Parts: sequence; structure tokens; C-alpha cells
Amino acid sequence: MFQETVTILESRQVADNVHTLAFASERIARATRPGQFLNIKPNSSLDPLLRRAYSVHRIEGDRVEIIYNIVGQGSAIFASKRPGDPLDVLGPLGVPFHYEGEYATAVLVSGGVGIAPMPVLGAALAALGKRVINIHGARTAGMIANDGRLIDPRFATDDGSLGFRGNVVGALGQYLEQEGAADLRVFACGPNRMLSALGGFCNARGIALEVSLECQMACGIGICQGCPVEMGTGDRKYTLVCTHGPNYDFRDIILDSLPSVH
Amino acid sequence: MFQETVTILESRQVADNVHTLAFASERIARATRPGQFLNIKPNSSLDPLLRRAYSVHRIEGDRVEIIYNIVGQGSAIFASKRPGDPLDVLGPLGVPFHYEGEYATAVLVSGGVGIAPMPVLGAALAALGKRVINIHGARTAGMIANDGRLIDPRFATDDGSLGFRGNVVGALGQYLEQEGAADLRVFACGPNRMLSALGGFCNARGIALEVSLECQMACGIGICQGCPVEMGTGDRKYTLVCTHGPNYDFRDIILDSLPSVH
Amino acid sequence: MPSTEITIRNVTFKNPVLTASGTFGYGLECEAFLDVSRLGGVVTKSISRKPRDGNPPQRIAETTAGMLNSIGLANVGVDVFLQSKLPLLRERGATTIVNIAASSIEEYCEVLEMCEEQEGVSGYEINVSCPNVKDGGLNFGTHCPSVAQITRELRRRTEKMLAIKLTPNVTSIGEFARACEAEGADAVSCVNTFIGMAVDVRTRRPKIATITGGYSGPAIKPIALAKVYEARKAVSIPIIGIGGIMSAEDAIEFMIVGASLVQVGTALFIDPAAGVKIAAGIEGYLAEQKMDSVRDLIGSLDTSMQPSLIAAGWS
Amino acid sequence: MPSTEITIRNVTFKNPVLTASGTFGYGLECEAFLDVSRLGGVVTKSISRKPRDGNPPQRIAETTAGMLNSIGLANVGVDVFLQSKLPLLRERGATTIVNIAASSIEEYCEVLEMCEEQEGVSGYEINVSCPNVKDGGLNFGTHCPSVAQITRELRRRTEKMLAIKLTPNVTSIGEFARACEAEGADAVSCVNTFIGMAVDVRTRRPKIATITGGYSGPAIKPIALAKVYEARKAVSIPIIGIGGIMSAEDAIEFMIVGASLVQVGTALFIDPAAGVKIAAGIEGYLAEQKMDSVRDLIGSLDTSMQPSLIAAGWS
Ligand SMILES: Cc1cc2nc3c(=O)[nH]c(=O)nc-3n(C[C@H](O)[C@H](O)[C@H](O)COP(=O)(O)OP(=O)(O)OC[C@H]3O[C@@H](n4cnc5c(N)ncnc54)[C@H](O)[C@@H]3O)c2cc1C
Ligand SMILES: Cc1cc2nc3c(=O)[nH]c(=O)nc-3n(C[C@H](O)[C@H](O)[C@H](O)COP(=O)(O)OP(=O)(O)OC[C@H]3O[C@@H](n4cnc5c(N)ncnc54)[C@H](O)[C@@H]3O)c2cc1C
Ligand SMILES: Cc1cc2nc3c(=O)[nH]c(=O)nc-3n(C[C@H](O)[C@H](O)[C@H](O)COP(=O)(O)O)c2cc1C
Ligand SMILES: Cc1cc2nc3c(=O)[nH]c(=O)nc-3n(C[C@H](O)[C@H](O)[C@H](O)COP(=O)(O)O)c2cc1C
Ligand code: FES
Ligand code: FES
Repeated sequence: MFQETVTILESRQVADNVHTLAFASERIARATRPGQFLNIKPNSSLDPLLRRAYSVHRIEGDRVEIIYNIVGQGSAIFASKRPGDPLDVLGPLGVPFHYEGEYATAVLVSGGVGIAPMPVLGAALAALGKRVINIHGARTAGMIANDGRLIDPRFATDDGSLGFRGNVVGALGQYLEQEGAADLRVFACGPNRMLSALGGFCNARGIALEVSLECQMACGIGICQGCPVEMGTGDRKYTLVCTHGPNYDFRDIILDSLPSVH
Repeated sequence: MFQETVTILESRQVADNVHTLAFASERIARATRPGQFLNIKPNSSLDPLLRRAYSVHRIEGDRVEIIYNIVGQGSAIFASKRPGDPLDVLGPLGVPFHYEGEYATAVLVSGGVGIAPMPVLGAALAALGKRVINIHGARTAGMIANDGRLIDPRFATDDGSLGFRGNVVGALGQYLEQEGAADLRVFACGPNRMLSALGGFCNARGIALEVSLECQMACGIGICQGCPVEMGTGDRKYTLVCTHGPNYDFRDIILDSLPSVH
Repeated sequence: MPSTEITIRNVTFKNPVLTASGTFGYGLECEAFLDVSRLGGVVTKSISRKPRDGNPPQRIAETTAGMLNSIGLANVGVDVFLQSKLPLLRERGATTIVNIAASSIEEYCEVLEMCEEQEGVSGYEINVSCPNVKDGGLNFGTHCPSVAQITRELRRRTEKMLAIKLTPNVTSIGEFARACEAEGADAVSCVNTFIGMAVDVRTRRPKIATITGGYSGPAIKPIALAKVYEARKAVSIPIIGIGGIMSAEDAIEFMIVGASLVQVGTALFIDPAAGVKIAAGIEGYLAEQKMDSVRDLIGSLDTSMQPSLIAAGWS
Repeated sequence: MPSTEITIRNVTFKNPVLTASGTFGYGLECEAFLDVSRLGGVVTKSISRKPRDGNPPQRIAETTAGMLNSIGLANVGVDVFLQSKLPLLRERGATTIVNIAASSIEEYCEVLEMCEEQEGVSGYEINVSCPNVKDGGLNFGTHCPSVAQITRELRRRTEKMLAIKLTPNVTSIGEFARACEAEGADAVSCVNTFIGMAVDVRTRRPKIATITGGYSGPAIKPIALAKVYEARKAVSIPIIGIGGIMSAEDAIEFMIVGASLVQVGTALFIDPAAGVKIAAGIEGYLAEQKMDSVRDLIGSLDTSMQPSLIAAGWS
């Protein structure tokens, strides 16, 4: 965990309402594990006040990249940044994906900017010798930031403009029909509604599923108690998404306890 | 009076801690009279909340320019603007300098960014056929934004690095010694301390003095009652700097009733 | 087109957005920016029996997302107001609510009675946050029996809409709202400014001359909303929501929580046309949400809990 | 080098900046960012007799220059605190103030007595803004006799520094401060959070699960400062200033107005090392102002008026 004022290297739009921001930080690049996130201050004003949480999307040498949607005040400010601007970043935060262990194939399922943690996770899995598949969904092809670097990608769009017509759960079903579900783990990130549907699908088939959650945070480092999600197992009632998560075995948490964010 | 979102044409530093910002607005350029000011929103955030008041420094065709010091949050934001950025401007505001009438010579005395209203005033006076002299003071030569376009300028610096060594009151005294005080009016803008000293000097010699005041404002348009200065004459106790001023005959107001700003 | 009209007693406001007292002058200063007849209404600067100079400078200070003021009720007095401001407001088609300030109950009554005879006064808003000179400068507004008495005396004297403007600087605004309702007020305005302060650390002096002043602007909005919510639970007369409204969304929050009308104050210093823009924004929201009338918005807060909260035994 | 030490009762704080309860966990979560021994002190999350799960989500909402929270006093309970948190705080050299929350006077006493026997507890801060379960959930903190009684009972049980943390949601915080002083409190902490609210206009639901919540952050600073000023005029025991402190300047404002110590809360969510940075900033200010000791800052507000104000007959 570092708090660092970094310098922006790149800031651009990569698809409909999808933007990326890249900056240089040797320490953050080196320390970040798959599925961890950064807490970034939009600017030095007190409005907006709090940092915004973003998964680390790519790491290349010292270059760290995030990918995001403009949904409100903070993200609109990020989109107005230009190379050379300073950025106040705190991270890496959270518990990484639990991706080690004995299994052959990892299916990385993402919806929208839920794609964010997948490149770093995919690279780590590949390094472990796993077979990696990406299933990425969006409303239309125009909203997909496909830079050709996702490992073995399959796409799903609501309107069929790219790949499978339908959602990622349907696309996963199709994949499993073709390739079977043996010795496989699913890692997922996306809107709660998607995770919920995916959870139902995987639970019914006994497929291990790890989800990366989003919820509003004040601190991101465990000092405010602001980010609880209810636990499905264990004796504590709540787990804090920022420090115990955001990556959970789907069966360990009660997703519906989270109010919907965007 | 217009509220307009204009586009920035130029934004640069012109001397030590002196910056200018130029934008295009046909309506504001056409409507502005000497000594009027603009009320400008630093950005769309609610911190800072209020607009900032700036005198119109130059008008060239549709191009309107202000000149300013960085003193706090708002002015620092202005200095970060780049050509093409939007700017929310309200104006022109205030009662112009009372510069018409029968007299031969106008001496324009300014300290620091008090220089702001002088080019527009000088041009209007010249158009009326007055003789125009500028006496401009600053701490050191490096703080003077001399673009060679002030009419008949004489400079005063505290350290003597340019022109007269001393303040503008001393420089005015020197000028009067050489050229006499007959048929002359002084127009002044600068820190309250300077205006106060100048007022004492002119009163003692019976020289007409018009001052352009600064005081904190919330609205700039007469709806908050936030900007009173005590009156030295008349039956009302206070006058509102934003709508009755900021330009006053020195004898009409009690300058000391204003708390010091920067 | 959804209906945006709201009626309180015998006044129909064409939309729920009024300009707040003391933040829009006499409603005549901003003609360059808007047509006042397009506002729901104009609440005047507080009017007192005699003209008041107001406090010495410094009267305002900017703070984070808010501001302090100590204007000191500077106003032209009721005579000048009725003579030279009200006729112009009427001419321009403004729905005018006269805000009255006074230092004694008699003075409140006198000012109101002078307005009663005039055309163009739609109703009154009573600013009870003034020092009671008789009781040694104690604030009327934080003393519930005083507020009740002022309401009673004024109610006896007018058939026009009578709203009492409450101060938020009390433990229970609901108690004050109930007293106003009991004495026949048609509405309560929530809220006036909060007591606030700022210090210049270089000079170690208060930033405004009166040491403490009235705090307004977006920074107070969450507290003001909670006060409206408290008042809503306490009374059934209409509430006029005030405090930090900068946008249509802000105004809608107040209405959802229970306000029938809203007032826009500090926002006008940044954008004098904010009131008209907010009214348009509310209309847009109603259309988008397919609501027939702005009245459906009032008190529409959904406090049914998410299933898991109920399951969690929390309510 | 100017002295930055402040002593209250028998505790010497090496500088006047503490972390506020509930905004710095148990003081152990931020080791990557700062050395807690460099803080004036650490005030723990409110500790209750039994562990508390806290409220269901949504617990926080961001607002303009502030935030709402309804954490619901989630904490590990006094047993776990004493066993596994306090020893680590002691090891790290933190000056630890235990903040206690309870739903009955007995529970306050019990938690305090359990802490009394422990090494590493420098003093207590009592959070009286908890629902009194016996009196049907009524808030202790807005009921002056309850606050007095809690202070009295706890004072009898400890020789350690005892500060009572007051809620700002009352008409007169001075009255509460006086009650604490009369019952032997060593200090009052001003202020806890304000009652606030925010609504999601799309769903028309409250943004936090408990409908209203605690409002904190820079937006409350001017009101908190005015509360400290009111308390300062009411009592002569030390005041701990809290509310929206984001910078050394903010902290200095509180001290000028009359606070002996300050606490930094919401700021830590943006910069966990804010407390240490603010302490350094205060030291820099003292040097710049050529002041020998931070104590000279306390209550140094200059309320002598500018000459013209006095001439104007205004005071
Ligand atoms: C662990 C984690 C990782 C995330 N990774 C990404 C990512 O890689 N790319 C991406 O686009 N988004 C990501 N998000 C969501 C992102 O944090 C929000 O989109 C962002 O905070 C919105 O800020 P805003 O000011 O633009 O929106 P506003 O709606 O103006 O924000 C208002 C407040 O709500 C919070 N908020 C709003 N939406 C969300 C949300 N979905 N999740 C959490 N807080 C929210 C904001 O932080 C802010 O405090 C992540 C969230 C979490 C918790
Ligand atoms: C009629 C008028 C004309 C002006 N013309 C110029 C000009 O041409 N060039 C220039 O550099 N400055 C000018 N000023 C001063 C300018 O308005 C302030 O420097 C500016 O508002 C500072 O804003 P800030 O956010 O950088 O400072 P901060 O100190 O952060 O501002 C805090 C608050 O104080 C107010 N404030 C601070 N200093 C002043 C001041 N000197 N006068 C009024 N309000 C102040 C700000 O508006 C803001 O509300 C003028 C002021 C007035 C009233
Ligand atoms: C500069 C200023 C002057 C005010 N004058 C009055 C007044 O004369 N009478 C009154 O009842 N309220 C007065 N108020 C309070 C406002 O009407 C309103 O209640 C308050 O500002 C909160 O709303 P806002 O946050 O939208 O400004 C004044 C507020 C400000 C900022
Ligand atoms: C998330 C959060 C949790 C808090 N929990 C507690 C608490 O457990 N006990 C307490 O006395 N105060 C609690 N507070 C109040 C703070 O200690 C402080 O009084 C308040 O936030 C104002 O200071 P600030 O504006 O600097 O945050 C909490 C505040 C926040 C924001
Ligand atoms: S966001 Fe503060 S504890 Fe998780
Ligand atoms: S600044 Fe509002 S009246 Fe002058």
C-alpha cells in the first residue's frame, strides 16, 4: 500500500463511454496482484471529496492502467486529464483473486468495465500454466474495448453486434456445452445483476465461482466500516469489501445484501 | 449583463505571479465600459463555490482579457486553464469610471494587478482627446507585466529595479513637480493601503481622485447585500461596491471601513 | 405535459421553485437574466418596519461549498418596499411572498397589516430568526412559545397564506413546526441559515464582522433535508424546503422527502437564473418518470427496505 | 522549535492532533502510511460491551464536500479490543483514548471499569450519541440530565482523563458543556456528526439504509467551529475540536476559537496520514508566527473590532 502522486502517461477513450488512464509508478506496478484495486482522488478539490476505486487493468513495466466508464462527477474529471497531469493514487488495495490451486482451466467472465481486472488476472494464470478463456459481454460491439490482447476472447452482445447474441451467462453455457465443465474455475466481474445470474448458473452446476464485487467505499483501507456485504458462511455477519474483498468465493457472500450501485 | 459560457483563447503567465486569460465574447466585448468587471466561475465544482471578480483588462475586437495574481484556490484554477477550455462568465458588472467631463490630463495610477482596468480606461480617455499618463508600481521589475502598450507609462518599484524607487504616491509627486497639477484627474486601482495613501496625498492637494475598489463579493449583481462600504457623504450609510461601485470619487467613501483583503 | 402547479391556501404557484429571502434582492435586480413571472414565486428580502442599514463589513465569507453571511437584515423598510418595489413586482407578474422580520411581536403585526391593504402580496413568510429586542436580544426562533405567539397574532390578522420560516439551530424542529401548525400557519419554511463561523488564521480574526454568521449553500443540504424530513413527520401542513439547492435534483430530493415548494438561495449568487432552470429541470424529471403532477413527488420517499434488510431484522 | 505539547489532566499529548473515533479503525490499519506514535493520540472506534455487527448496507453516501454514515457502531466489543487491539497500540507508542458507546449507564460504567485495569489506556472519550435502550431509543446526547448523569457516574470510577463527546444536534451545546464541566469532566469533544440525509432521485430511496445518518467532512466545519466557540464561552475546561478538519489551517482555526486539541476524521479516508501532516503544519505555522507554544494559540481569537465598526456603534 502506497500513497503516491503519479504522473499521467496516457488518457483516452477506447470505446463508447469506455476510457483508460495510464500512469507511471514502479512501486504500484510491482506490488499489484490480480484483482487488486486503486483508490484515486479525482482532483484536489473537496467536491468531489472521496477517492474512487478502480481495478488495475494492465501493468506493463512501470506503466499501470485503469479502464473506466464515466458515470458521474469523479469519472468525468478523470476523463478530462491529460498526459503530464498529476494523480493522487492510493494502493494496491484489497485481497487478490484466489487463483492459485489445482485446476486446469480458468474462465474469466466480465461484463462492461468488469473487464478491468481480467488482463492482469489472465497473465498471472497463464504464468501458472492454466488454460485461460475470456468471455466478455457488453450491450453492443461499440462498447467493447477490444485491443486484441485479451487471452482467447469470446464476446457476447445483447444485440448480437459481436459474438454471441445474449448475455455472458448464455455465452458461458454455450462454451461449457462445447468444452465441458471439468476442472474449471470461473472468475467474474461486472454488474451485480450479472454476478447474481452467473452465481445461480454456477451454483446449479457445482462450478467454482469467484466474484469481484463493487460497492461504495469511503476509505478503501478498512478504517471506516462503510463497505459491508453480508456473509453467507462463517460466524461474522458482515465482511468489509475493501479489506476482506473485493474478491470472494460466490458462496461466501450474500450478493443481494448490497444495494445496487449504477 | 450577460451570463455566457465562453471559450478560452489564451492563458499564460506574463510576469512574476501575473497571469492573463483571454476569451472570445462579442457581447461582453461590446458592452464593457472602462472600469467594469466580470464575475467568473473557476470551474463547475461546488468547491470553490462562488464566482471571482476581475476587471476587464483589454478588449480587442471580440477578444476580452483579464490579468490576475494567483492568491488562492480560484485563481490557481484559472491559471491551469488552456485554450479551448470553457469559462462561465457573468458581466460586465458595476458602474464604469466617471471619466467624462472637462479636464485636460488623466493620470492613471495602479499598483500590482491594479493595472487591470487601465488599458481600457486609457483607450477611452484617449478617444475623448485627454492626455493620458500611466504610473504603475510594483515591488520589483519582475512583477510588472509591461507589454509596451500602456499609454505613456512611468514605473515605480520598491527596490528601484525599474523606474522610480519607491511607491506610486512618490512617483505621482515627482510627476506633479515636473508637470504641475492643473486641470488633472487621477484614476487609481490597487491595494487598499495604496489607495489610502494616494487619497491622503490627493485630498491634501485638492486633486480629484477616483478609485476602483476591491472587496469580497458573493453575487456581484446587488442581490446579496454582501459588499458594503461606508459612505462619507449622502444619507445612506452604506453603498454596495458591486452595483454602486466599484469606482468611486475617493471622498464619497470611507475606505477604512473595508476589512483588508489579501 | 406534467402539471407543476402547487396550491397552498389560496395561492397557486405555477411551479414549486421560489427564490429565497435575502438572496434575490427585491426580485427586480436580475431582469437581464430571467423573467420573474416564470418562477414559482419570489420571496422578498426580509422587510422591517423601518429601513435598516445592516451590519458593517465584512458581511460575507466563502467556505467549502458554502458561505457565511451577516447582512444584518439590511432592507429599505416597509414604506419604500410597498411604494417602489412591490408595484414593479406586480407589473412583472411575480407571485410575491413578503418576508417579514421584526424585533417585537407588535412590529411583525404592524408590517403585516401595512401589506394587507396592498395589491400584489400573495402571502407572507415570517422570519423568526431575529433578535427579540424586548427580551434582550434573545432569538425568537429558538423559543417555541414565541414562535407560537407570533403565528397566532399574525394568523388573526390575515387570510393570506402565512408561512413561518424556522431556524434549524434547534434540537427538534418538529416541535416548532407543530406549534406553527397548531396556531394556524399554512406552511413552515425549513430552513433558515445555520450558525457558522470562519477564522482568518493570519490575523486570527473572525472572517465576518459579527464573529458568527448564517451558513448557507450546498454544504448544508444534507442537514436541511433531514430537518424537512423531521418536520414532515411532525406536521401535515405543507413544508417549504430550503437549504443548499443548486440543481433540479437537489430540489427533487427535498420534494421526495416532503416539501411542497422549495426555495433557491445561495445558488442565485452563482447563477441568478437558477430558479427558472431548476423549475424546468423538475418538469423534465416528471416527464422522464412519467409522473402526471409534481404533487405526486411530495413525500414520495420509499422507505420500504431492501429484502435483505428486513431479513436482517433491521427496520 | 515551538512546543506542541498539550496536557489535559495527567495526559500529555505530544501534539494537538488526534484521530477521531470511527475514522481510523483501531489505529492499526494504516501502518503503511504513518507511525501512530507521531500522532497526538488515537481515539478508538466506539467500543461497546459486546461486539456489534453494525447496520446493514448502504452505510455511507458521499455528498457535496461531506459524507453521511450509518455504521451503527460496528465494533469488536471491549473483550477483543483489550485482548488483541490495545496491546498493539501500546507497542507502537500510541497515546490511546478509548471511546466508549453504550445503551445504558450501566454499560458505560462496565466498559470503563474493564479498561481501568489495563495498561495503555490514557483516557476516555464518551460517545453519548447512542440510543438509550431503556428510554425507548431516545438519544442520550440530546438530553442534558442524561449526559450529566453519565459524566457523574464515570467520573466516580476513574482518575484518567475523561472527555465527553457532545452531539451538535442541540439548540445550545453550551448547556451540555456546562453540565459536563459541573460533573467533573476533564474536557468536552465538540462535535460528533450532524443528522443528515440524502435521497437517490432515481429510486426515491434514502441513500443510506437508516434513512438519516451522521454527516461529517469539510461541509460541517463552519458549524462545528461555531459550536466550539459557543462551548468555549460556556466552560473553562479544555475543548477538543472536531468537524471537517482537512488541513493544518482548519485545525488552527479550531484552536484559535478555543480548542486545546483537535481530531481529524473524514480527512483520513482521503489521506490516512492526514493527522501527522496536520501536526507538522501546525508546527510550521507556530514557527512562522514566531509563537513559542501551541498553547498560545488556544482561544487567541481577536474579536477587537476594526476602528470603523466601533465608530459605527456596532459591537
Ligand atoms: C473495488 C472496486 C473496483 C472498481 N473498479 C472499477 C473499474 O475498474 N472501472 C470502473 O469503471 N469502475 C470501477 N469501479 C466503480 C467505480 O469506483 C465507480 O464507477 C466510481 O467510483 C464512480 O465515481 P463517479 O464520481 O464518477 O460517480 P458518482 O455517481 O458521481 O459517485 C458518487 C459516489 O458514489 C460512488 N460510486 C458510484 N458508483 C459506484 C460503483 N459502481 N462502485 C463503487 N462506488 C461507486 C463514488 O465512488 C462516489 O463516492 C470499482 C469499484 C470498486 C468498489
Ligand atoms: C471589482 C473587483 C475587481 C477585481 N479585479 C481584479 C483583477 O483585475 N485582477 C486580480 O488579480 N484581482 C482582481 N480582483 C480580486 C480578485 O477578485 C481576487 O483576487 C480573487 O477573487 C481571489 O480568488 P481566489 O479564489 O484565488 O482567492 P481565495 O483567497 O481562495 O478566495 C477566497 C474568497 O475570497 C475572495 N477574495 C479573495 N481575495 C479577494 C480580493 N482581493 N477581492 C475580492 N474578493 C477576494 C474570493 O472571491 C473568494 O470568495 C478584483 C476584485 C473585485 C471586487
Ligand atoms: C446573503 C443572505 C441573506 C439572507 N437574508 C435573509 C433574510 O433577509 N431573511 C430570511 O428569512 N432569510 C435570509 N437568508 C436565508 C435564505 O433565505 C435561506 O434560508 C438560506 O440561505 C438557505 O438556503 P440556501 O442554502 O439555498 O442559500 C439569507 C441568506 C443569505 C445567504
Ligand atoms: C464513518 C464514521 C464513523 C464514525 N464512528 C464514530 C464512532 O464510532 N464514535 C464516535 O464517537 N464518533 C464516530 N464518528 C464521528 C467522528 O469521530 C467525528 O466526530 C465526525 O466525523 C466529525 O469529524 P470529521 O468531519 O473530521 O469527520 C464517525 C464518523 C464517521 C465519518
Ligand atoms: S471502505 Fe472504509 S472500511 Fe471499507
Ligand atoms: S456582492 Fe452581492 S450585493 Fe454586492
